[in-house]
This record gives sequence, structure tokens and C-alpha cells, in this order.
Amino acid sequence: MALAEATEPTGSIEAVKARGHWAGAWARFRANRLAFISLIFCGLLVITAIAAPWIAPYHFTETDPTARLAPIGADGHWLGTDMLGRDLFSRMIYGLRTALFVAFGAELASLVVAIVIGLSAGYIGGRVDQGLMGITDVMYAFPSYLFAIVLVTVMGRSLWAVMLAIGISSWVTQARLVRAQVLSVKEREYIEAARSMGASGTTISFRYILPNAVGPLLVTTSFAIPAAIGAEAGLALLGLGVQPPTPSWGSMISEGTSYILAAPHLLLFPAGMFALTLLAFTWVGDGVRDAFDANGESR
Amino acid sequence: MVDVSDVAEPVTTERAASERPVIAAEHVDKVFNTRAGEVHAVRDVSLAVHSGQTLGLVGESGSGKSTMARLLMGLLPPTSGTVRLDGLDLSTVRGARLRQLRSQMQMVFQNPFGSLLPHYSAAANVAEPLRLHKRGDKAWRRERAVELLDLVGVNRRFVDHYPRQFSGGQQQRIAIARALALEPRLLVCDEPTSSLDVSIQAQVLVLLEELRSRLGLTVVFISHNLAVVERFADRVTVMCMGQVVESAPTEALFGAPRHPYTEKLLAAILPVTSDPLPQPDISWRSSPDQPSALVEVAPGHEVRES
Amino acid sequence: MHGNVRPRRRRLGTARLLGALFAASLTVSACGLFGDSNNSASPATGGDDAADAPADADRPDQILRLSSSNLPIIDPQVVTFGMWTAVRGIFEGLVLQNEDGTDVIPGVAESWDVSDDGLVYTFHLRADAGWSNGDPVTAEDFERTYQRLFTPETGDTGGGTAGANSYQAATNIKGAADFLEGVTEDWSDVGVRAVDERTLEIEVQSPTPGFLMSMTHPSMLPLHMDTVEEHPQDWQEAEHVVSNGPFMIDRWVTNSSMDLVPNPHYWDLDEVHLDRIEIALLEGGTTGAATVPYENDEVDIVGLANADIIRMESHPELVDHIRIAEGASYVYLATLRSKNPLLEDRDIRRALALGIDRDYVAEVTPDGQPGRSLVLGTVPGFDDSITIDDDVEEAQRLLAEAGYPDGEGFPEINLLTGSANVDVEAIVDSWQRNLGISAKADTVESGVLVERRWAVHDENYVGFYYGSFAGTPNWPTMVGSLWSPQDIQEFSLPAEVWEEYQEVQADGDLSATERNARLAELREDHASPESLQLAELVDQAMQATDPAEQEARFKEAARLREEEHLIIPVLWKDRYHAVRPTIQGLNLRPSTDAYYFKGISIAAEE
Amino acid sequence: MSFASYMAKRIVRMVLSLVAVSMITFTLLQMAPGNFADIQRISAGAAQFGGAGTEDMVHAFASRYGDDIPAWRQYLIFMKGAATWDFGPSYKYPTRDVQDIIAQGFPISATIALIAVAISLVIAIPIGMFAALRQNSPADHGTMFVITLGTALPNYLTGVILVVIFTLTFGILPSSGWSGPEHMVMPILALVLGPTAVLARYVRSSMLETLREEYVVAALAKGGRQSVVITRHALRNSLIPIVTVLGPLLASLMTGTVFVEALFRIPGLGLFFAQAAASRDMPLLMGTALFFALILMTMNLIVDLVYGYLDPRIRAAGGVSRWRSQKRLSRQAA
Amino acid sequence: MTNSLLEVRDLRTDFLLKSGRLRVVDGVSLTVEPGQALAIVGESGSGKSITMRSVMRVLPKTARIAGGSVRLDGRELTELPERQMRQVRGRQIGMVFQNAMEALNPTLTLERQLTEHLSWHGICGKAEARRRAIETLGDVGIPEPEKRIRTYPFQLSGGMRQRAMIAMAMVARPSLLIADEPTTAVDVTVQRQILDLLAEFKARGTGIVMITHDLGVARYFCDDAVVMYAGRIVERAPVRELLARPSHPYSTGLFRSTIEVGGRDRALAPIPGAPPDLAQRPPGCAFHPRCERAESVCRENEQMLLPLTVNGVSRGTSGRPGAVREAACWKVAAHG
Repeated sequence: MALAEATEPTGSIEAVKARGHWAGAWARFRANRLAFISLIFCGLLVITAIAAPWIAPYHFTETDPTARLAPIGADGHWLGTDMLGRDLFSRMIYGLRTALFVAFGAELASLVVAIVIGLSAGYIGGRVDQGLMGITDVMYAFPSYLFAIVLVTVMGRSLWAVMLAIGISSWVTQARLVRAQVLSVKEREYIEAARSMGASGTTISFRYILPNAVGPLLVTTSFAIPAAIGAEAGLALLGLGVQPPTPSWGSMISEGTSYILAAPHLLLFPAGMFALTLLAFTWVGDGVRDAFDANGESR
Repeated sequence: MVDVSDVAEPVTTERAASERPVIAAEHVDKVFNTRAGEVHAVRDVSLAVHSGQTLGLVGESGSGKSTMARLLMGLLPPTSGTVRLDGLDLSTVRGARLRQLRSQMQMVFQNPFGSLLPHYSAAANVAEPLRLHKRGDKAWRRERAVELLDLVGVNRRFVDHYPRQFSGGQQQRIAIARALALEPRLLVCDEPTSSLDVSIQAQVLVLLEELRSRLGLTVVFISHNLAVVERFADRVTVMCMGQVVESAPTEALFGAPRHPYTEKLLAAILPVTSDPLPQPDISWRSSPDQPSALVEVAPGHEVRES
Repeated sequence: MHGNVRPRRRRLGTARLLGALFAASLTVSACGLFGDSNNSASPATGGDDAADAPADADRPDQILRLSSSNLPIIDPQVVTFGMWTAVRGIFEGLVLQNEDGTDVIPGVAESWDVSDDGLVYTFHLRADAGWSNGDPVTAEDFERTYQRLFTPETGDTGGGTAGANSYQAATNIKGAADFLEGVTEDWSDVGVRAVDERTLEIEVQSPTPGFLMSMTHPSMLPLHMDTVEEHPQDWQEAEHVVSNGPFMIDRWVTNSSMDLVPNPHYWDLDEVHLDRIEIALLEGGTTGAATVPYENDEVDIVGLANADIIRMESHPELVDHIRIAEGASYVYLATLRSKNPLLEDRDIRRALALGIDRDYVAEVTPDGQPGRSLVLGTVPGFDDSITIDDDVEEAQRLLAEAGYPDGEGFPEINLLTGSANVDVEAIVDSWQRNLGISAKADTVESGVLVERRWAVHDENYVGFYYGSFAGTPNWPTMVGSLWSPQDIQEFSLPAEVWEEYQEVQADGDLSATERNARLAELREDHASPESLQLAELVDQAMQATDPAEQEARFKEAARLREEEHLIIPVLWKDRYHAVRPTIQGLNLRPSTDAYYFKGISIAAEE
Repeated sequence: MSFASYMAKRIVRMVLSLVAVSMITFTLLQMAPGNFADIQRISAGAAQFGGAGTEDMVHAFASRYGDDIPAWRQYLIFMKGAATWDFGPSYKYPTRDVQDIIAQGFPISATIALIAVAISLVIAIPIGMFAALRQNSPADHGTMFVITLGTALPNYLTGVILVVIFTLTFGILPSSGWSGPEHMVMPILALVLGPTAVLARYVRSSMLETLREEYVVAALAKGGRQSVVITRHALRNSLIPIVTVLGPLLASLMTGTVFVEALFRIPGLGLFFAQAAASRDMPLLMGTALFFALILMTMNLIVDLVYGYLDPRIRAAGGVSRWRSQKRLSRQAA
Repeated sequence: MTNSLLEVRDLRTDFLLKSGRLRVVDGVSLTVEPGQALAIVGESGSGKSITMRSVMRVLPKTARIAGGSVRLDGRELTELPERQMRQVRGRQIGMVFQNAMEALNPTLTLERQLTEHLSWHGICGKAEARRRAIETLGDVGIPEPEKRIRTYPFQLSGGMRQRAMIAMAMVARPSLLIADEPTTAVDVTVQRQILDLLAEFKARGTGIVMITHDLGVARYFCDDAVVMYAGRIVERAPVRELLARPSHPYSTGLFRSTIEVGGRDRALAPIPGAPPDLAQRPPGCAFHPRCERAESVCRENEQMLLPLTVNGVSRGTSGRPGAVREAACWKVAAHG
């Protein structure tokens, strides 16, 4: 009948495979060479961090009294050693492990909190919104590192405490973002359409709103990861990071800074690696943003 | 002149009157509280649509017609007055029961892309209401979705594509398929064609006409386009600034408009094959603050005094 | 919103907004951002001096640039870094240390007499000693100052005097402890008396060797009490402070800088060569290398830490700038109390003490030497008889005897510390290597450290806390005061008694006398016999009038204490400084970080 | 909603938030292990004294708050003073009142922050515009690549690099201290990079968004020179949302330069705050925390007002809707 | 022969995409005389707006004019240096956009927006510009123009905004006005007012190009029409003749898709399918996949725009001089 014939799709659709939101973003991301290379690099970092015990030639506390402050290229310590003769390369790898563990853990935690709070504030609205946003207002006005300091001191300088401390200082922004996203997605016609189909609030929140608010959230999260890596180092710099001798890039940089004239490689490598990691993650974040930006709103 | 030949189940006015309307609004008011103050979007609107009938709701932007659609769908609670679906006051039901009722009334929106879930494929979009109302299992729902898409003319090959990948007309077909998935009795179409290109607009209208007659749907059709409404509706209600100014069988309204605003609307039409009507020499301005009554000037033809 | 027409007005363009921001920031920076708004002699106006002394064309500017840890206050009676700056030359006590810090030389007191029984010291103050406001320095000034020192909770003085007045134990001044503890409130019970304007009499509890040396401690410096009483809050601020040292505060910007200029009323101006001392007050959040500002010619004297020492020692020229004050402090490990009685066993403690590879620890610590006793090697008369040597075999044997052969089954030993130090890591490392036990550094924030040092830890936490300690290198201080017999007794208490002990200490309902009695009783009943014996030995030493006998008694006590191994010595630390070669007349003394500003001059570069 | 009632509402909310901040800070401080006196002794090298005998010190420092009174009363005493801008003396700086310390430290932090942000703006706006106008060109990619270095490098690392360059290599700038304008150079430089990167990205994306607006095409269609259209129509409108980042940015720099202050040993307020937290200096910590919160909230208020002032739509609406800016902010994750 | 006001010949515009050049305007020729209105009719994506933006040379960054000629009063615009082209824009050609809310700068007052180009072009001083702006606002039917000139666009109602935008386009009294769907975004009752307003300018001799997809608007307002499909003109005719007897199948389809009051009896015969993606332009006649009458020749070869003839006699150019009827269709050319 006429109907069927009338509905032959346009040319473009035949050429393109069924491609959702995510596939499109992924394709755009992949087309971004810098971001893609960075992602591979970050992937390698993650693998290195996970496999640290197998990759690192020494344990991070293992000392070599015969090779203290060994320079670059020393026997068995190709990045040299520190004052105690601990292998710099191994410590950097374990430092990476600390940094990534803290950063991913913190962001995961803050994401969960942000989603719960932002979603309820945005979707339920009204008093719930006012209340929750009041809380985030206060948290926002709160110098976040006070929280970090106290958490770390109350809980001890464990990985978990540092993670929590960093997570707590970043959930507020995320929650506000989720809320803003929810508010904007909520106004979209498909949410009204969903209600008219008889969808419940939970279904709407989690099945319809959340997946569509996830793009920007992913973008901020991908920027929050390097920020968290930086924050971990920052806390360590203030002497509040992960407890030594567990290596942290922050404490290595801090220590390296004092050896800046005596043994520059102690600063050079951790700082260089740190910067490189931050850059790679930031570039990934950039790529993610561009990938979702192009998706953007359909105007 | 009602073209009854296409309609599967011809409905006469008398018969319709004797039945209980499928959807009825009684003295409905809607006030929004905004930053800028109260906005009285809908004022004392009453209307009823009987089974198999199509009501055209016409008005310019800000006339309250879209708000009315949402009131009828129970998406917004009225500030006062009642909306009844099959005689059941929608304001008395809430939660799961209300969601249940929704299966009987569905809506087609103006912006087809905006109304489809962007992260669901065409088939998933169509199957979603079935899933929500727990109809069948997953495989069955998909099969049904594909059938429905077939019905509205979306090729099976593309059921797994995402809304973004379809053209506007196709998207609107998907939206229609979704609205039909639950086999509703009432379909509320809010400007379903106004965002589409001319040729596509006609396609969608033809589709809607055909589906209406084939499925015996009761339809509330909202549009600012008088020509579309004339073609599609059995009865037309003209709204202006939240009020009904005239309500009449289509033929009567277009043949002998009684309200100056209706005249003004008709005069504004720029026809393709004839010259437009001369601008009526009236400067009627609505003044909703001075209440005036709707008067029945002919059987089924009501006009607000002005 | 139609018709909501506002009157047209000019709006700030973004550019103008920026301009405003800039202007604002410049205005702010112009008015005293660097704290020199009301000061006449900022570095830029150093020309004043040049104008005064045009003849000294060859003489380099006598401006000494220093950096210091931040000085919140300089009240010498409150334990802060400020007290050490005060003693360098802002205030001057009755006596000063001699060049190598082994004896005293006259300060405000030009001479002194000691009674035959060694109990009464009579100081004769010089007539020309003057406060910076022109007032003469009198014996009454000292008496009033010491009364403040020994008065508990002198809150108004800008902080309590606690901490510093703990030092009075070393001075052993009669009645001071009682007065401080509130046993007596009668000042006349305390052995400090201004006989006349220029004669001060101090009576000690018992013959006190090293009394004079202990009078060089900052807490014994005099204050201008009229000023202190007039400005209880602000007397230390630059505009109020009155001092009697060779230098006085000219300018003091909190957390930023302190400038000193000569005190025109100082009695020995001939020995005051510097025109100005500029101290940069640096609060370090991170450890910056001290050598950076030094090599960049920002400071003239700077203390050196590990990395800095390595840097300077490896530099062909800078190596000559290093000046070392030997044996300035020692690093120790103090036993933590734990529900786990492991460390209440002296043999275990001994094993751990002997198992430390002190040579290795010293090696990773450039300013450290192996520390084998709690008495510094710089103490006159020190000999090896009191040292505890590293002995890995003995340590292993002891461990095996205690049921932990090769360290098997030995609980993990924690080293509680407030900062990440290489020496801590090296100790951990040497234990692991020598004894096969597991150990770890527990680096905590200082707030946690202060709570956990004294706490009784649970079953699975045993170990030591890490500390370092500086004191006057003489026997009374090293044996009688720093890790006093009472301290050792307290450390030897079993964990549950220690808990009770702390409860008594914290019991606010008890009077001071009652509390002390209860505490003494607990010590008597529960402290180790050796520690009680130690108290007797120290008492005997203090009473001894013959110096040789006294030294012998102290040595005996020290050995007894060291063999308890409750406090384990690890390192003796020297204090390294980088000093510009042009600086003359600087004497680094081993104790109390002291060098005096007096006598320093700056020579022309060669 | 009238402006006056809007302001009144905002101020009430600010006060409530401040009270909440103070309560949380106080509670956290109560929970934190250690106390001022003990920590002070440790850091002053008086580690050997301790155990007993610390109470008198604590009591002395707490003289303002009285002995042995419950925490909530201490809080009330503090807040009573705080209400009249009198936080009392700091523990650590007993001769000085907290408000004086703030008055001394804040201008330093604020000056550095303001100058850094001003420089950032001066650099970022042309860069952002340049990149936006050459969107997707190598120049754009190159600029943004370099700019990313700025966002990625934390300012303390930048600071260290600056020390290596200016102090160690060229020896032209002092490495630390605070006694003259030469001490401001490196701290400011260290702080400039991050905000420049953030702002430049922001300007770029905002500019791109604005360039897509039809009124820009309309202005071109009126015969406007491209540069004129960009400066008069596009730049202005694309800079309006910049205000929304500028406020929090300034606030965070004014309060959060602690790393840079620590590295260069600048007596700014951030450093005081960090010290106060580390040493449990209750009045100083509470005072600075409240002050920071006040600064942040004031900045937000100013941003809202300036935003409304710059955008006539919002001005006319009477209230200030930040939703739009929020939305923009969320898209610009930086 | 005298010059037409606007004469576009064989205009071609490309988009430079990553995948290559994409021709979006392909050989468009059209002519506008003073006091005449030309309708460009077509669906979205047919290239109507890009055509006119090519004329103005205000194209998106990725678009380039690939060839052809645009003459305004005989002056070639495509080769004009940018400096001189700017003098043409706004001064000789005015432009009205679909949505005034977007085309007016929200943060500038009407005065700024109405007068700025007068000073850019050095037409007059500030005071004079203001006077003219007020006058033009009055011309377009905005009450109290002295007061309204100080307002911001968002403070006006939709209809008033549209008028203000027309005033902005007309304040420099250009001889050609390009109106890009000027009534699509306004209510029906306002539509006619706007058109009547534009008609006044037309009556004063302004040539108008009206881009629209609404045949009713074209019929009411315009004299001639061109129908565009996939970047090309498929039919050209005086509007009324086009609507009376559309000849290209696409034009016919558009006409049959148009629903009109009173046309309820007329069966709707929508064009099947959707306009093609230009990146995958069908070979031959771009319309052939949707054309009921398509034959093999249509699938393979493209027909050029040819005058419609009946037995060799030019058809349907009744009346006005210069009015032509052309269509680009094998079927039409072959069968007349």
C-alpha cells in the first residue's frame, strides 16, 4: 500500500548503521587523534597501576643501601634511587597506583552521591530540591580542604580516607550539574511523552532522565579524574596524603623539591610523569567533551 | 459536510450525544504560578469528545490549547473543574492507577524528535509503553513494535535505528506507532504536523486519517492551522486567551463563523487556489476578565458573547 | 514585560570592568601589602645609613639576612620558635654561653658569687645595662619576670608559660615547682629575690651543677614587665616591645618578616657590628630546598636539611660555607603503651634497641651520627661506658630466647611519627633486615601524633614513637631533666597502670598536692625497680658537691636508664648551617640552636 | 520580585549558610584528634615535655572561652563575637585577633588572585576569540593544545618549574618571601596559567556558541565589519557567561592559593588557614572558614548581580535566574 | 536591455566538508525587478536560504561560492572586495530573518541595532540615524517609536519584534530586501499584517526575495516564484500560474500536499519519501526516487531548466514582460 512506499527512509539512513547516542560519541571520540592516543596512554597507565607488583622491579619500601641517591641509569635502577636507595621507577609505579586508585575511587563515590542527590533534587523538586540545594550551597561555601583535612585526620591517612576526602570535595559540583541536567532533560518532550505513556517517577528518573544526563556528567567526571589526581598530590604536599612510605606522587614531588639541587631526578621524573598523566587524562576529558558537544542539543 | 465514507464506524451527532463522552472537561481552569506572577492559561473550558469523534482545538500561541491537551491527558491537574475519562474524574485517581489509565489515552507531540527517547531505538521506543504496562514478554513486545512500525510505514530494516537517524516525518511516524502501541481509545495530537515540511505534513495527516478510521480512534486534534483542522475534525473548538470563543461542528464553523475571532482567524488564511478573504473590519480584542457566557446559537454551535 | 523601560544609562563595558579590577588590585598593593607602610627603614631606604657613614666606603653594608621558621610570638617564656630568636640577641639574660657553649660568660650580670653550700647565687648586675627605651635593667626586672614565669596560667601574657617553665626543673630554683603547681601561693617561698636594684639573689633547692648554664635558657631572659603589664596582649608587637638585648625589634610583620636594629642602650655596643638584621619569616607548607634562597643570595645564614647538606657537600665552593654545630640534638624512639605487653619485656626492647643498624641510619641522615646513648657525645666527660652498641647477634639471640627465632611470629612494630623521615624508614629497614621482623612507619598528622603518643594502644599495635630532642649538653640536663627519672618511671608503668595514672593527671577535682601524691604513689608501686633506683642515683648526683663524683653518679644513672631501653637512642644530630664566608664572629653552639647576633660582622668579599 | 526583597532573601540565605558552615566547622574541629597546645609543643620542638601538664596551657589559650565549659557554649561565645566581627585572639598568634590576621592576610591573597585573574583575562579573551574564529584549524587545535597544559598542571608544579627557571637558572627572582613587588611575580605567574586555560576554553566555547547565533549573521548582513560584529555583538554576549565562572574562580583563588603561598612562603590567608587547621587553632580556623565562606557567597551574589546587570533580559525579569548559566557551566566542564 | 535589480546567474555554492565538497546551491539563476517580489519555494534543505546568503555573501564558515554571477543593479557582487561588499550589505540589500528573537541581539537596545549600520556605512550622523530609526519603527507600525527605540528586543511581543527586525532591515532604505521565511514564526493573524507591511515597501519600489515553504504566502505576496529542490531550481513561473498549473512533478506534489480551507474534498496526495540528503544525491533528476512519473531517463540524466513550450510556443508567460515559465523535467519537456 501507499503507506509503506511513502516511508522509504532517506538516503543517509541506508548508509549508516543503527547508531545510538553512545556509538556516535564514541566514533567522534575515536576520530580525535590526540584524545584517542591519550586514552590508550591512560589505559596503559591503568594497566600499569593494576599490575604494579609485577611490573615494578622492586617493592616500594625495598631499599638498596649500596645505591643510595643513585643517578639515572644506575645499575638495576634505571631512573635512579632516593636517599634510602629505593628504586625511583618502582616508587613511581606504585605512586601511580595510589593516584589512580584514589582518583577513580573518589570520583566514583562522588558520582554516586551526586547522582542520588542531584536526581532527587531535580526530579522531585519543590522542598526536596530546596533542602538538598541548601545543603550543597553550604558545602559549596565550605572550604573543601578543611573537610579533607579533618577526614584524613579522623580516619587516619589511609587510602580510603584520602579517597573520601577528595570525593567529598567534588560531589557538590557534580550534584549541581546532575540537578541542572535533570532540570533541563525534565523539560524535554520525551519526558512528558513518557509520563503520558504511564511511566512512574523512578522509571522516568533512572531510565529516561539519567541516561540522557550522563553525557555532561561523563564530561565533568573525565575532567574530575585528573583534578582528583592533582588533589591527591596536593593533600600529600600538605602532608595529608596517603601515609608514607606508600608512595604518592605528591609526597614524591614534595620530597623531590627539596632535592631539586642535590638530586634533580627525584623531582624530574615524578613531576614529569605526574604532569604527563594529568595531561593525558585531561585530553581524554577534552575528547569526551567534544564527542558529546557535537551530539549536543538537537536544534 | 462530514465525509463519513472513510470512517469505519459512522457516528451521528444524536448517537454521540446519547453516549457518555470518552473524554470530557467540565469548567476547567488552570493557573500557573510563575516568577512573573500568576498566568491564567485556561479559563472555564468545557468540552466533550464522544467515541470515534475527532475534536479540533484551534487557537494561536498562548491560547491555552496545549495546556488543555495536557489537562485532558491528566498530565497537569486542573486548578478547578474536572476532567473525566469515561466518566471517571482524573483528579480522583493517582499513582499507579492513573498510570494504568494512561494506557487508554495517548498523545502525539509537536516535536517528534523531542518526544522520542533519544537513547532508545525506534523499536524500543515503540515497545516502551508495552513494557511500562507489562504487556507480554520482551520478544512479543518487540514483535508488536515492529508490527506497529510497519503499520505506520517504517521499514522493518530500520527498526533498530535511533530517532536521530530518522527524518522528521519518520520520527513522527514512530511517535504515532508508540502512541498506538497500547491500543488507546483516545489520541491527543498536539500540533502533530506543524514542525514538518509541507510534503511530510501531508503524509503524516494521511496516515493519521487512515489510522483513525481503521482503528476507530477518538481524537483531540490541536492545531493552529485551520485548514488541517477543517480537514480532520468533526467538530472544532476555537480557543483564545484560555477561553473557548466558539465551538461548532466543522462545517458550521467554517461555513458560518459567528465569533469575530473565528472570523479573524479565517480571514488570516492565505489560500493557495483562491484569494484570501478580505480582512474583517473589526478590531475585536479578547477581554477574558469580563466574563461572558457561551451561547448556543444553533444545535451544537456555541459562541461566546462579545 | 512590555513597557518595562528603564532610563538609559551607561553600562560598564567588560573592558572597563577589567580596568577597575586592575586599578583596585594596584591600589591594594600600594597600601601596605608588604607591611611597610609606617616604617622608615625598609630596605629601599637603606641609604640613610650610608648617608650617616660616608667614610666607610669600603665597609660593606652591615645587614644580615636570615630566614627563620615563622614566629607567632617571641615571648621567651612560651615554647615557640620565638623564644630561640629572643635569646639570640633581642633579650639578654644574666649570663651568656661562651664561644663553644661549654660555659657561661657575663651577660647582664657582670659577676656573681656562689655561697659555699652551693645554694645561693648572687648576681651583680652591670650599671650600664639598659632597656631599649632607656630604662636601666634592674634586679627587680628579673624577679618580676621570673614571678611571671612561675605563675601558672599567665593567660594574659599572650599565652601560658607552660612548657618553658617545665624547664625550671633544670634550674632547680627553690620553691619554684611548688609555686608553679600551686602548692604555695606565697612568692616569698620562691628563691628569687632582688636585693637591691643591681643585686639578684637566687636560691636553689639543692646544689645544682649546671645551674649557670641553665640560666642561658630563653625562659630565664628578663622582660620589661611594665610594658608587659601595660599591654598584656600587645607587648610583643613592634610598636610596644621593649628589650634589653643588643638588638631590638624595628619592624615585625606577622608571618612575613622581622627586622632588628641595634639597641642604643645596650651596654656592649662595641661588640654590636650589624646595622640591621632582616629575618624573613617563612612558614613552610612544603619543604622547599633551603639552598635555593641561599644560593640565590637571599639569605646569609641558613640551616640545612638532608638534601641541602648533600647538595652543598657535593659543590666545590659551597662546601666551604658549611658550618656545623656538633651534637645539637638526638633522635630517639620512645616506647608506646599497648594492651599488648610485648614491649613491657625489657629483653624484647633490648633486642630492638640492639637491632638497629645505627651506622646505616646515620648514613642516610647526612647530619646524623650513630646515637648510642641519650647523653650527647658533646657532654664534657662523656665516654663509651654508657653507650649501647649495636649488636645484631645479641639481638637475634634475645628474640629467639623470647620465642621469636629469626623474628618469626613477632608482631609488627610500628614507628609512630609526625613526618615522613628517611631515618624512620631506615630504622624500619634495618629491623627488617637484621631481625627479620616486620615493621612499618606510621606517619600521622601532628594532631593524631599528640593524641597517640600517650594513648594505650590496642592488642595489635605495638611500637615506639619517634622524636628528637635538643638540650644543653651537660650531665644534669641530659640525665636529670631530659628523660628524667620520673619520665622513665612513667614509661615503665604497665599499660593499665598508665591508664589510671593518666586519669589521675586529668582529674580536675584533685588539688595539686593531692594529685602529685597520688601520682608518686602509683610510680612507687608500679614503676620498674631500675627506674626507681635511677631516681635515687640522680638525686645523689644532684646532691654531690664533688664534680668528679657527680659525673660518676650521672654516668651510672645514664647507663641504668639506657639499659632499660624504654627510650632508645638512634642518632645524634649535628646542626648544619650554610654561612656566607663574609660573615665574621659567628659562633655556633651545640645547644639550643644558639648563636648570638652580638659579635657578628660582615667583611668585604675577597 | 522586587530587587530589595530579592536581596533580603539572598542575605538571609547567606547568613543561614554561614551559620551552617560555622557549625560544621566547629563540629569537625571537635572531632579532630589532637589539640592546639600539644601540637604547638611538638612543632616547637618541645616534644619531650608532655603527657601531664598540658592542661594549663590549653586553659590559658581558652581563657576567652572559659574553663571546662561545654563545647556548645564555646561555640556560642565564638558566634557571639563573630556576629560583631570579633573572633577573638588566635591561639597560635595570641597577641593578635583573628580579624586582624584576616585583615593582614586576605589583601595579600586577594591581590595575587586579582592580578592573576586580570592577567588571565587579558590573555584568555584574545586567545579564546582567536581559537573560536579559527575553529578546527591547526591554529585552534594548537592553541587549545597548549592551553590544556595549563589546565592540567597544578599551580604548585608550575611554581616549582618557575623557581627552576627564574631562580635557579637565571637568578633574577627571589625564590621565597614577601617583602617587595619582585616577590609577587612568580606566585602570580604560577596562578595565571590555570585560570587562563579555564577562561580561554570558556571564551572559546562561549564565542563559538555566540557566533552561531543568528543575530551575528544579522549584523554581518547589515554590512558590519567582521571585527566590529565580533567585538560589538559576539564578544560582548559571549563574555556575559564568563562572569559566572569568574566569581567562583576569583573566590577560589583568593582562598585557595595555599599551595602557591606555601611554596613561595607568602603570608597569605590561605596559608594561615592551612596552619590553623593543622594546629587546631580554633578561633583562627573558624574565623577564616567563615570568612572564606562569606567571600565565596559574596562572590556568587556579585556574579548574579553583575550577570543580571550585563544581561538586560535577566535585569528586566527582576530576579536573577542562574539556570541558564548553570546549564552553560555544566556544558563547559573545566 | 536595462539591468534588473538583482540578477543571479548560474550561482553555485559548496560546503567544504571533511568528506569533500558538497554542492548545496547548484546553478541557480534568478532575477528580481524593483517593486517585484520573487518567491523561493521549497522544503527545508532545498538550498533556498543558502542561495540568498550567497547573494549577500554571508555564508557559514565552511561554505564557499564556487561560481556564477550575482549582479545588483548591474554591479557584479561575487568579485567585489569585502570592503565594498560590506557597503552593499545593509545599505543596498536588507535581510529579514525567520525568527526575530534570534536575529536581534538580546543585549542591545533597538536603537543600537537600528542605527549602528547607518554609521558603519557613513550614511548619516548619530542624531539623524536616531531620527530615521524612529521614523522607520513608525513605518512598520510600532506604536510610540520614540519610547520603543530604547527597549530591548525581549521586551516586545512576537509580532512587534518581527516588525522591529523589518525596520532594522529597511532603515537604510535598501533597494533589495531578502526575507527568509519572515512569517513562519508568527501567529496566523499577524502573518498577514507582516506581509501587508512588506507590501508597502514593495509598492515603494523595493525588490523583495521571499524565501518560504508556504505556497499561500507566495501566492498572496509574490509575483514570481522559483521552486527549489536539492539545491536546484526545478521550476520557475509567475506565482499564480505556478499554482494554477504546476508543471514539475515536485511542484505538483507540493501543491497537492498543501491543505487548504475548503479543500476538504480534495484528496491529499502527498509526495512520498523525504528530500534527499545532498551528500547522497540521487543520480539523474534528484527528484526521481519520489516521482511517480519517473522513467529510466530520469534516473540517469538530469534535465536542465527549459522554457515550457506547447508546440514550440512559449507557454504561460501571459501578461508581464520578463515573466518566464521554465521547468527542469524530462517528462514536462517531452510532453508539454
